[in-house]
Parts: sequence; C-alpha cells; structure tokens
Amino acid sequence: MTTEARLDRIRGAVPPRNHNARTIAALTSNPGCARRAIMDAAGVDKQRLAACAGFPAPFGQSQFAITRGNAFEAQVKANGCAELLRLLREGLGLPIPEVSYDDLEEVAGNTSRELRHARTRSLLARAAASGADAGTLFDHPLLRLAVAGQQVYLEPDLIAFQLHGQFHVVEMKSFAVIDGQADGDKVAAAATQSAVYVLALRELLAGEGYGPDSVSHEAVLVCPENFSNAPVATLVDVRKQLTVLRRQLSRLERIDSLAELLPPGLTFDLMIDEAGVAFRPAAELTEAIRTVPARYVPECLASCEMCYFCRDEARGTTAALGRDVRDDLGAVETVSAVLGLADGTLTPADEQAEAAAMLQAAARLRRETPGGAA
Amino acid sequence: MSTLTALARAQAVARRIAQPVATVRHVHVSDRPLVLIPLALAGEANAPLAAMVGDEPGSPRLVVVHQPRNRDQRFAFAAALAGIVVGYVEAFRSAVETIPSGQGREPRVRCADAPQVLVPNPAGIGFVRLLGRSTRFRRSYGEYAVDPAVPVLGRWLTFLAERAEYPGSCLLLAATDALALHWASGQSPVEDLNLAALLGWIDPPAGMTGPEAAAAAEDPVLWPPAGPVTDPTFDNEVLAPLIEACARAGDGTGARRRAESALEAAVSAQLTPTWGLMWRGVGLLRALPPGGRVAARWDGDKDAFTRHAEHLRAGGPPQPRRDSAVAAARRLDWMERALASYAVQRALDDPLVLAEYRMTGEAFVGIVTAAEPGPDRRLGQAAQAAPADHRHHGGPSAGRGRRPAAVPGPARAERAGRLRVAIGPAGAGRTGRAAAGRPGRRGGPGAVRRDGPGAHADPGQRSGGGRPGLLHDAVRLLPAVRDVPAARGDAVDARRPAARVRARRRGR
Amino acid sequence: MEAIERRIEKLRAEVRRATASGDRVRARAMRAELREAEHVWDEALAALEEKSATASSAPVSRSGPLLPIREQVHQALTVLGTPAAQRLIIAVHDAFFGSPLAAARLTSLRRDEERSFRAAPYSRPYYLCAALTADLLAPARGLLAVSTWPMERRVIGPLSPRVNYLEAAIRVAESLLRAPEPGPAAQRLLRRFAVNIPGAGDGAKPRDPQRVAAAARAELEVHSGEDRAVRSEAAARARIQLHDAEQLFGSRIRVIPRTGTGA
Amino acid sequence: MTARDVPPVHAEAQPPTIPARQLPATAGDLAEQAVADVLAALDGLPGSGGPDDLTGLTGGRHRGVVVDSPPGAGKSALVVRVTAELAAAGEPVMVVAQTNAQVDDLVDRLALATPGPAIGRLSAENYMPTPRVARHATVSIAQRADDLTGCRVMAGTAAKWATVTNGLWPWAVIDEAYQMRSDTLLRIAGRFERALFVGDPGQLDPFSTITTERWLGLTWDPMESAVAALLRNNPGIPVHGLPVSWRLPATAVPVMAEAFYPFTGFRSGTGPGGRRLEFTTRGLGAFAADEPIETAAAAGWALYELPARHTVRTDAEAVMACAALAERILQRGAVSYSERAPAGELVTADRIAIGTAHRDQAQAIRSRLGLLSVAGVTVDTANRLQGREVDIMIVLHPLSGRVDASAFHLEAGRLCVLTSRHRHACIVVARAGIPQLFDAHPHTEPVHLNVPAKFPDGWEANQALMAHLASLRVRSL
Repeated sequence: MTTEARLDRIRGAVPPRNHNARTIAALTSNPGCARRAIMDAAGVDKQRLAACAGFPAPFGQSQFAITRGNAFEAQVKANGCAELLRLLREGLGLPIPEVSYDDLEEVAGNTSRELRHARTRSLLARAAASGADAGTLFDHPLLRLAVAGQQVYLEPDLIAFQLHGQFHVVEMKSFAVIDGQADGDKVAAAATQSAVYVLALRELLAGEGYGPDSVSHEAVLVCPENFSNAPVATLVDVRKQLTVLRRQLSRLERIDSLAELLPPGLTFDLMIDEAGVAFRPAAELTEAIRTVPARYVPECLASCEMCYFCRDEARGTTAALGRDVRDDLGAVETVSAVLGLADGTLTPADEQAEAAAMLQAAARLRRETPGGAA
Repeated sequence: MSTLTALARAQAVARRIAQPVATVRHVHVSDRPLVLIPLALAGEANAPLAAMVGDEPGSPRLVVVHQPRNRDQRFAFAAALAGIVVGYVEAFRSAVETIPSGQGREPRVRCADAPQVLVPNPAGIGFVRLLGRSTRFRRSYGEYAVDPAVPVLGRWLTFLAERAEYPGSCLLLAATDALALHWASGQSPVEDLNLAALLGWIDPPAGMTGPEAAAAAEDPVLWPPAGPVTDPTFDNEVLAPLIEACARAGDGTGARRRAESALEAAVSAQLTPTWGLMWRGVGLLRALPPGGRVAARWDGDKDAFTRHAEHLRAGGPPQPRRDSAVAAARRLDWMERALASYAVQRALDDPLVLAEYRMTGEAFVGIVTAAEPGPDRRLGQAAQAAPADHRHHGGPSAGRGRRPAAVPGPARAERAGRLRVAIGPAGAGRTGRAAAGRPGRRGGPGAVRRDGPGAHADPGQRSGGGRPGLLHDAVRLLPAVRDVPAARGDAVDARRPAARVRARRRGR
Repeated sequence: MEAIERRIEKLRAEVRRATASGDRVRARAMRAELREAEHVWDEALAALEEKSATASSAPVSRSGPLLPIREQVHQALTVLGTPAAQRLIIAVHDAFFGSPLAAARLTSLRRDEERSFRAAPYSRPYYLCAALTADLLAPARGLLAVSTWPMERRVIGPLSPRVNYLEAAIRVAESLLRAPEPGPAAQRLLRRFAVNIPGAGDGAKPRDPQRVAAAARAELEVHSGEDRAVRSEAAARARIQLHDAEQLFGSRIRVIPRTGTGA
Repeated sequence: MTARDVPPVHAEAQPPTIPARQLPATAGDLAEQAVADVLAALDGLPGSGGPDDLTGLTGGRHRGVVVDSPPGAGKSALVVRVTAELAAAGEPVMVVAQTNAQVDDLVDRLALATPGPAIGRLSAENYMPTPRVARHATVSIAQRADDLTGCRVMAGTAAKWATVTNGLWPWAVIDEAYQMRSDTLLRIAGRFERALFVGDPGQLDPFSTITTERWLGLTWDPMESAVAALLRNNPGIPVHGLPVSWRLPATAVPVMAEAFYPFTGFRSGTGPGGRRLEFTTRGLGAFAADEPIETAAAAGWALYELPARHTVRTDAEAVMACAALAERILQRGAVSYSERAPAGELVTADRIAIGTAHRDQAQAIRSRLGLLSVAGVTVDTANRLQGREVDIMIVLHPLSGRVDASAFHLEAGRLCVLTSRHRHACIVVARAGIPQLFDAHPHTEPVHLNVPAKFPDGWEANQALMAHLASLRVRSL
C-alpha cells in the first residue's frame, strides 16, 4: 500500500484538513512527536478527533480577536494601501512612484484557487522580469507549497516588491507593538508563518528561474502601535525559521518510514453521518491513537489539539512534569521509579545507578530537614 | 528548580497532594492586601473589560466596561479603578515611622507600612504594567483629556509593576508565584499558572484529591480563567451577545439598563470564583510562619514606596517609556545584587531551601566550635546562619554584608573572621576554613561534609565542584569584584528561570 | 425570574461545552434555546419595569435628512469624484452631510442597482455602479462609482487606487475650503488623508487644506501620466467589448470551479 | 607518569629527545600586516570627546576600532603588541581584560615584550600576585589608580576599572571584549578617549543572573556584549578581522569556520600535514581508548561514541571515558610535530585539557583523574576554558546522554569554545543519538523585535559539527 493510500485510510472518509501557514509553522513546535507528524501528514482534524476521544482541546478563538484582526488588516489596506504605503515609504524607503496595487483575492469575480494561483504566478513573474513599473503591492496572492507530498495553497496577507529590489512578505497582525516590543511568542509565530510564505514564494519564483535572493529573508511585520490603531512596520529576520522549516518539511517527506511502522488497518475515521454526528466509540479511537507514539511535554498544551489526550496518557511520567523537572530527576522515566529509587525500594538498573544515588541523597535531605515532610 | 523540588513534585504526584518546598513563608503578606483581578478584551492591546478589586474578602468591588472598544469608556474604567486603587495605596502615606540610622546621622522617616497588591498570575502583573503604561502619560487637559486620577493611577501601577521585577519585593505579587514558591504541585510549572488548578493541588476541597481538583479546575465553565484573558467560548457565546445588546439599546432606555445589568452579572460570574481563590491563597500563605528576613525585605519595600510617594509629592516626572543606558545599567546592578541576597536570605531562613544548596555541595552543615577574628571580610553572613544552636551553614552569604538591613545579629568579629568548624552532625572534629571568597579556596583544606551524591569525591577537590557557593555568587555580583567567567559559569542554573518565564507567558 | 436566570446559566454552560467539544449540531440547538430564554428574561424584566413605571425618555435617534440611501451615496461620491469603497463613502457623508449612513444597506446597493438597470435600462438619471478592473474589465472589489462618469474614471488600473486616493484628498480639501464652518468630522477626515501623503502635514496638528491639496497634487504628478494611459486604453476596450449592462457592472469570467481536492 | 601505571609498550620504541619548550606564542605568530592595519586604524581615530560616543547615547564620532579574532588568531599577541607600540609612543594606555587570570597573562607577556615602561597591575584588595606577575621588577601592584601614577601601562579587570572614578587615558586596549557586558563598558567608557576592542565573536556571550525582557531591543541593552552594543550604536566603527588561526590545525579550520564563523571565515596558519601527532608506543589495541586517540592523531578529530543512554549530568561512563583518553594519551607518549617544534615535543599533561558544559561534570572528571593519579591535565567548563590553548582537547559533548536539547546545551559559543582550544587534535566524547535530539528539538524560542537575530544558530552549528564528526566515529567497546 502506498504511503498516500495509507495516510488516506488513517484519516478516514473525510477530505483532508488543508494545511495553512499556521499548521505548517506548528510542525516546528514539537517535531519529535510521531503522533502529531502522522496526523498532520494525513490531514486529520485533530480538534474533532480529540473531542470524540473525550479530550476536547482547550483552544478556540475569541470572535473579538478575529474581528479585531480583520478590521486592522482592512484599515491598513484601505484606499490602495494608503497607510501601508506610508509605512513602507517612511520606514523602509519605498520609492514614491511605487504605488501599483494588484488585488489577487479574486480573478474577475471568480475565487477558484487554481485561477488565483495562476494569476498570482503570472503577475509576480512579470514583476520579477521587468523589475521596475510592473507591480509593487500584491494583495492576497495565492501561493503553493509541497507539504508531505500534497500541494498546499497559502495566502499571505500581502507581498511587496521593489523594496530594496526584492520581494518582501508583508504580514499583518493585530497584536500591539508597545514601545518597540511585542509578545515574543506571537512575534515568533508570525515570523515562522512569514517564513512559510517566503519558502512558497521562493518556490514559485524558482519555477520562473529566479534564485532565492529574489525574495528577502526579512519579512515586514505590520502591527498596531502602542494603544492606538495606527500601524507600525518592523522588519523581522526569518533566516532561522527558514532553516528549521526546510528541515522539518524534508522530514515530513520521509513520513513513509514512520507510516510503515503502523498497523495496516489503523484509522482515525470518526464515522461521521450525513447529519455531521460522529459515531466512532471513544474507546476504539483511544486504542487507535495510542498505537502511534506521542512525545508529550507540557508545552504541547499551548500548541497541539491532542494535548489533553496525550497528557492523560502521560500521567505518571516525569515528562508530564516538564523538561526541567525530568532533567532534575536524572531522566528517570516514571514517577513511581523515581520514588522507588529515592527510597531504595527499587533496585536500580545499571544505567540508573547514578540517578538513584542522586535521588536518595535528595530524599535523605528532605527527610532530615524539619518540615521537609519527605 | 532543583532535584529536591523536582523530587517534591514526584512525591506530590504519588501522594495526590502538593508537597511543601519551604518550611517558612518567604513573602510578606499584608494584613490588608488589595486583591485585583483584571479582565481584558481578547485581541486588543490592554483593553480593560472588567476588574474585581478590594481589600475585604466580603466586599469585592466590580468595575465593568460596557463597550470595551470605546476609548472614552476605557479611561472611565481607569478613573473608576483609580478611585479604588489610588485611594488604597495613598492611605499608606499617612502613618510614618522613624528609623535610627546611626553614625551620628539624623534618623530617617519612612512610611510605617506599604500597600500590597495581589493579582492571580504573572499575566495579571503584565496587565498592571500595560495599564500603567497606557495611563501614566495621559493629560487631564487639552484634547483627549482624562480624569486627573488616571495619570496618577498609571504612575502607581507602573511603580508596582517595576517593583515586581525586583527579586524579593512583595509590593505586587502574583498569587501563583507566591504559592509555587512554597508548594510543589504534581503538575508542570506551566500548569501551575492556572490558579484554580494550583490551589486544587495545594488545598483540594473535601473529598477530592489534588489531581481531581486540578482536573476540575480546568473546566473553564466551572472555573473561569483567572484573567486577564477570558475563555473564548465565554467571549463568543455570552459576552459578545451582551455587548451587542448594550450597543443596540438606545441611551437611557430600560433595554440598555437591562442589557448592562445582564453584562455585569455575566462578567461578575466570571470573576467571583477567582476572587474566592485569591483569598484562599492569602489564607494559606498567612498560615505559614514568616521567615526571619522577610520583615527586613518588606522594610526595603517600605523604603521604595516612601521614595516614590515623595517623588510624586515633589511633582517629579512620570517613569520614562524605556530605561536610559545609565538607568538600565544601574537597575541591572540593583537587581543582580537583590537576587543574590534574596537567594542567600531564603537559604538562611529556611533549612529546606538551604538543603538545595547542600544537595549541590554549595553549602554544608557543621558545628561552630570557635571563631577567631581575621582579615577575610568575605565571610559575610556565613557565620550567622543559625546562631541559636551554633550550627554553621557555610557557603551562603550576602557577601560583605553590604545590605546590613538583611544582616541581623552576630558580632562583627564573627562576620569578618575565621571559623573553626566541626564537620557533620557527628562532629568528627576535623576543622577548616568554613567559607572563603575565592572558588579555589572555598571549602578549603579541611574536609566538610558532602551532602550531595558526589560524596565520594575527595574533599580536597571540592573547591571547583558543583556551582560556586552562594558566597561566591554574592561576592561576584558586587560589580567591583565581578568575575566574568564565574558569572557565566552559572548559566546552567540561570537559564532555568528564563525557561520558566517563557512558560509563564504562555500560561493563563 | 430566578428560574429563568438559572436556566440561562445552565444553557450558556451547555452551549460552551458543546462548542468546546466541536459538536456544532448540539451547539446550534442549545444556542437557539438560550436566545429564547434570554428573550423571555428580557420581556419579564421589561414588564417589571413597566409596573415600576420608570418614565424612561424615549430614545432620540439622530435623524439625518431623510434621503434614500442611494441619494446619500451619490452625494458622497460626487464630493469625491472617484470610485470609492464603503468606509470612505460613509466617512465623507458623515463629514459633509452630518448624517450617518447605514453600512448594512450599502453592501446590497450595487446588486439592487444592477437589478433595477437590467429590469428597466436607463430609467433612472444615474446608477450607482461598479468600477472595472483595467485588465479584465471585471467589477473591482468593493468599489462604488456613478454611471454618469466617463469610463476613464471608472476603470481601475494598478496605479488607480493611489491616484483616486490623491484626487479624493484634493476634492475633500477643496470642499473643506468651500464649507462655511467645517465640522470636526470633516477636519478628522482631512487629517486622515494628510497623514498618508508625503509633505501634507506633520504630527497630529490640524492641517490647512491648501497644503494637503498641494501635497496630493505633487504626488499625483508622479503617477497620473502612466495611470491615464492604462485607463484610457482599458476604457476604449470596454466601449467596444462590453454590452450596456457590463459597461456599468462589469463582466465576470464564469469558470466552473474545480472542487479543491486539498491539492 | 607515576610508576604505577606503566603502559604496555614495545621495547624498542625510544622516546625522542624533547626540545626545551619555547615561550608562549607572541608577535612571532602574528601576521605583521594585521598589527600594521590596526595601528593605522587607531592612528586615524579622532581625539577626545564625550564618553557617550562609545555607548552611542549621543552617537557621533567613532573613537574605537574593533578587531574580531577567530580562535588562536593571535588576539593576545595583538593586544600586547599594540599596547607596547602605544606605550612606546609615550602615551598612557589602560589595558582591560575580563578576569584576573587574563590580566595576569597580559601583564606577564607585556613585561616580557617591553622591558621598557613600568606596568601597573590594578587589583582588588584581596588579590594575591601570581608568580608570573610577581617575577617582573617592572610591574607594580596597587588597588588605586592614583598609586600607580608613572606607570604608562595600567592593567586591570573591567570590574576593577569600573571602580576607578577619575582620570582620562588617551588609550584603552580592551581584551575579550565580546565577553564584557555593555553595562560594564558604560561604567569604564568615561576613563578613555580612544579604544581598541579585541575579542572572539564566536565564543560565549556575557551573562546575567537576572531574567527580564525589560531592555529588549534597546541598543544599549545592558545584557548585550559590549561590542554588540558598541556596533549597534556606532555602525560606522571600523571592524577588522584577524584572518589566520595560528592555533587550529588545517584539519579543524574548515569545520570551525563553516559551523561557527559563517560570515567571516578564516584560514589556518599551517597547511595540511603542517602538524603531526605521533605516539612513541604502539597501542596493540589493548585499550578501548587507543582507537579514538589514533583516529584523532590521524584526522585531527574523533568522535568517541558511547552506547545511547539517558543519563544524569555526571554520566559515570562518559566521565571515565574522558579520563581514560587523557590517561592513555600520556601513557602512549604522544609527540607533537609543528612549526614550533619541527623535531617534535612530548605532549605533557599540561598540554591536554578536558572540557565540559557543567561544573559538576568537570568535577567528576577531576576526581576520576585523581583516582588514576593523572596530574596536571586541565579539566574545566567551556566558560573557564575560554582563551586556553592546548595540543589535545577532550570534549564531553554538552548533549551527551540528554533526553532533549535545551537552548543552553545548544549554545553555539559553548561548543565553539570547547572545540577550538587545540593545536593538534580534538576528541569528542558523546552518547549515541545526538542527531536525533536535533530533529526532535522544538523551536519555540520567542522572537523579539529590533533584536538582531544571533548567528551562528546553535542548532545549526551543532549539526554541522556532528555531521563532520560522523565520519570519524569510533564506537566504544
């Protein structure tokens, strides 16, 4: 059975969840996790799966955040990107004549992705070819990137050209930049997403015979400044994100080696009826999911829809207590082993001898200390 | 984090309840703290939605913004909050105490007590910082004028938030931090950021185990997030329709009044559970005996509070947006010293904390048999660890006793001197230099009891072993004698807080 | 009353649990019940208030000149003299005619106009129509124009959004000069323009219209030539290629969209 | 070597006659051109101005020159030479280093290089002169700068200089400037008019115990290195590079340059085969340690791989392996042939070092060596090995035996220090499975605005080095 067929079976009788910049970026957040790798490669709807298995993800987006995000983007792009042009001119030295604007969100009233992608390709190619006076701002271009064998469509907020003679990815986010600083995790997420777009754009231009230098590794991040709605632009260097992404994408290409290890019959099909109700028994799902090894760490709680499931599975392991704690416990895998070694009721295997010595010393200190309650 | 704390977490898992990692209380808890629980509107930069605030468990006060996107209403909120917070804070300016400052200089006068603001979690501190930033530069005249109380609030909030960065300060505390300092839960530090879950581990309701309570605490419907972020399903299913209703209803109509009261009811329902948790947390902390040096640190807070109050009275300018180069360097120096002495003080106050240093071989235990004056000024507080029973905890030291406030008790001679120490409870009678400043000499020729696992290591070699003693840390941190490689040598341990800080910003 | 409130609480919890677990079906059902309950609660409360007879003054809604929406939009577009998007139209109308425009009704406007035109062509003095993209002569997203304008003004080339913006700025500045005493809304509008035009003004200071207009003209110089070329070429094509309705409302490619197979 | 551990040697093997060790490398090793360039650049500097120019608070004229020096490119030699030249020209020079050891080294070498002008050693009150300082008549020691008037050259740690509150020196020469924090530079910037900053950008950054985001993005972030802050505030400051590493052998330079100096690069002072490592005795494969040291002798590198295992930091097997390697090198009587000693010289214990990431690891190895009664081998952490030079380096890989890679263990500077100390060979000891750690490493570090991304990225650099070592892997028995 081909890997593709295998992944289709694993996903079950639903169309694959399409990747987007966010999900691709997520590949870098816990790349050691086989469970996640398989599910992402197969395009499984993890949110729904987790819920049906009895562990609904703690996520969900507030509509206030969504509204705010859309409103901000609309504002920055209003009137032929008047505000954006100001930022690019004042902040990044975009020449005055460069105001050309192409709307790629639809092609003559048609929004088919193939059509939009084709048009994006032709316009960007023309711009790249003729350099000057052939397009500066490209609104919602539609790019493509190969992820785990499938072609994924990607839609950056905007692409600017003729900025230092290169294409620049422009990312608009509605989190605030206050006194020149913003939430480091949000910026990191934005940077990784931009990196995804840079990759895709480079792929497109490579197809037209242009080298990677035609796309800058500096993305333009546009956010509201301080507590106002006024936008501010900052250049973000995404070189690191690019190398990481390339590596993780190439590993995803090798997903077959992972898939081969799985039982042939494995599937996460939820048995959804036409009313949209899932009938697959949770117990069955749980069993299926557990056949794919996970690598749970508490950080998953911030990034993966399966986190509650995996956390429950990881109860009693030191990993569930966090990387540092596991380190401090000498990389002993389970809590029971830790305590067994600490109070000497468990005879350490050779490789545990040192950990045991350390844990016993710790236990003794806690015991000896009045109030240590060990 | 150390092996002891980690072990405590493991024990917590097994015993299904949090384990103590401190035998005394390391934070000051005011008799009348101000609990502040802020909520913000998702997606906006610090757009206040509501706050529950008060210094009486029985009488929380609720401030709600009916149109969080409306800037005027934001500043109306700030003004309302100012009415409560500034009132509370400035009340502490009235009562003063006099400090004899010796050396013939005339005694100082400072505020007899200082305010203490408690928020649920580190994100709450972030909210205070941002609200301070967004209000302290506002003007009460001209275009976009605001209530005169608003900038004052901004400056106090900024002061509190800056103080909160200062190791050992207790003017503004996050409940989760304060609790995690004293108890190890059976969950990860990331999950400890959920106040309800953490308290579930520490003090589960009758008939529940820690993990059960913590699990229950993760249901946002039963236990709403302690803010400033609200639960998305609350936003979408409850808050949005209510805000919409307020907007739709015309001013002054009955419909508007009804919509507003419905909104207030919903928001208050989100805040009340956390309000209860906050005071439960306060109770738990109060129940712990205070550490010997907590009061001294609180005096430092009182001084800081007094200085800022004076600054305001004298009409000084608001805190700048960012530190200048000089200010930054000075602040970093303060913070590093504060951190060093804070670590030392906690170790000296609390055998369980000291045990962590014994674990890594930075501290040892012995009987002080004699002390002779000597040239080595670096002995610092080493001699004063536990004067009562003359047990001597070598190693930890604030170094040079530069912060006398933090140095109670024993005679100078002892501080600057040479100790003879009988090592180990057994008092094997071997003697040696108890503590010296240079890494090469710490531990010295005389063997000392090695508590850590490396006990087999021959004593003569202890010098370089483990991290440099706290003594060394403390000394190093005085810029005059900072020893750079040693400083960087501590990277191992100092990266840890970094990791935690990152985790925090992710948690609720 | 108590009962209803408890029920509302319960339903809210239900809805949130359902949405959290991705069960859209159940969520929808619960939500419906919730709204119902909230309505009942509101009614009941209202009734109570009636009894306590609090004479709440009836809402006084700002009522502008009672023109039909298309008239108001026409007024605004006439001030601007270029195709414009909703936000700008609303802002302009607010600035110069001091009455709010119902944004909701704007969205359907273009469709209504097209329908009425196709039903009875040219029966109205003007139609609010589309601006056409220069390359494909398709309706440009979100832009409204006036049918009586020359085609050159209604086609949109790559430079046109900026050109239109600058021209609008000039028109607004001039109208401001003519206006007896321009209100704050108008001042704000001009300021919003000025910020984004190099040399039009500095800081948040209120700017003088001449300066804004001058700055706009200066930048316009840079773009207008090339823009005009593209537009007149496109306009020529439009006159030949498009039938009447398309002239006003643009032509659409009708591709049978292949259903995205995820690839 | 003590009598107790006689190695299994072949009778006929005779140890060669060992030439007397020469003085440590000085100007001899240094490309004259580099010195000339730097002196010329310094000549070009304008005179006095507000100290703020350096910290950039006011920006303006540049009164500094930065010299980036890859490992063993003659940094100290340059410092000594330039200081000597300036002093000879009759102008007072303040010499700043980061640790007392560094200062003592400089003072010693200065005194040797320039018998002329008196040298002042500015020190903390509890400083005890090391022999290499005390032996010079021209060196006087004091705690206060005022007590050293008359000394044209005055040397002290940056921390000590920070306590000097008055006086203005026309020249400052700052060594290991990349290890100095910018707040320290701010403290001493008032003391000099013009400065030469010398340092290795590839090594560990300065560090603070405080964790705060307060100063992120500020060009004067006190947590930044002095040079970073200097260059961000004065982009125009001339930056020179020392192009040649005289320490690293031809086998090491391409690897190190690619992994840790991706933008500048550098070359080796010795060609292929310019350095040789031989053993006076044969191994007979009797010891596990023989194969790795022979591989390293032949190829300049070796990866001594222990079976995969998650271990505590002080992994006993790894510790023993490190100690055994050192012991075995001494037993086998390694002889190094180089431009310094064409006839070859015996690699004695003081020409071998063992580097670790953590102090307790170093400690464990020391005790192990103690049990083997191998004396004189330096064992220390990367932080403390900075600036050291040996013939053979043994490295306990920071990621060995770990469950996951952490930012600390991936730090490029750490690995760079550990793998750039050697003149002849470097042996890396590690548990199997490190490449898997790279793939599994989560990339969740926050990104901050207006903070230049730091290169090389530790994750990449680590992979580059491991990729190179893969071909030189020796599995333990």
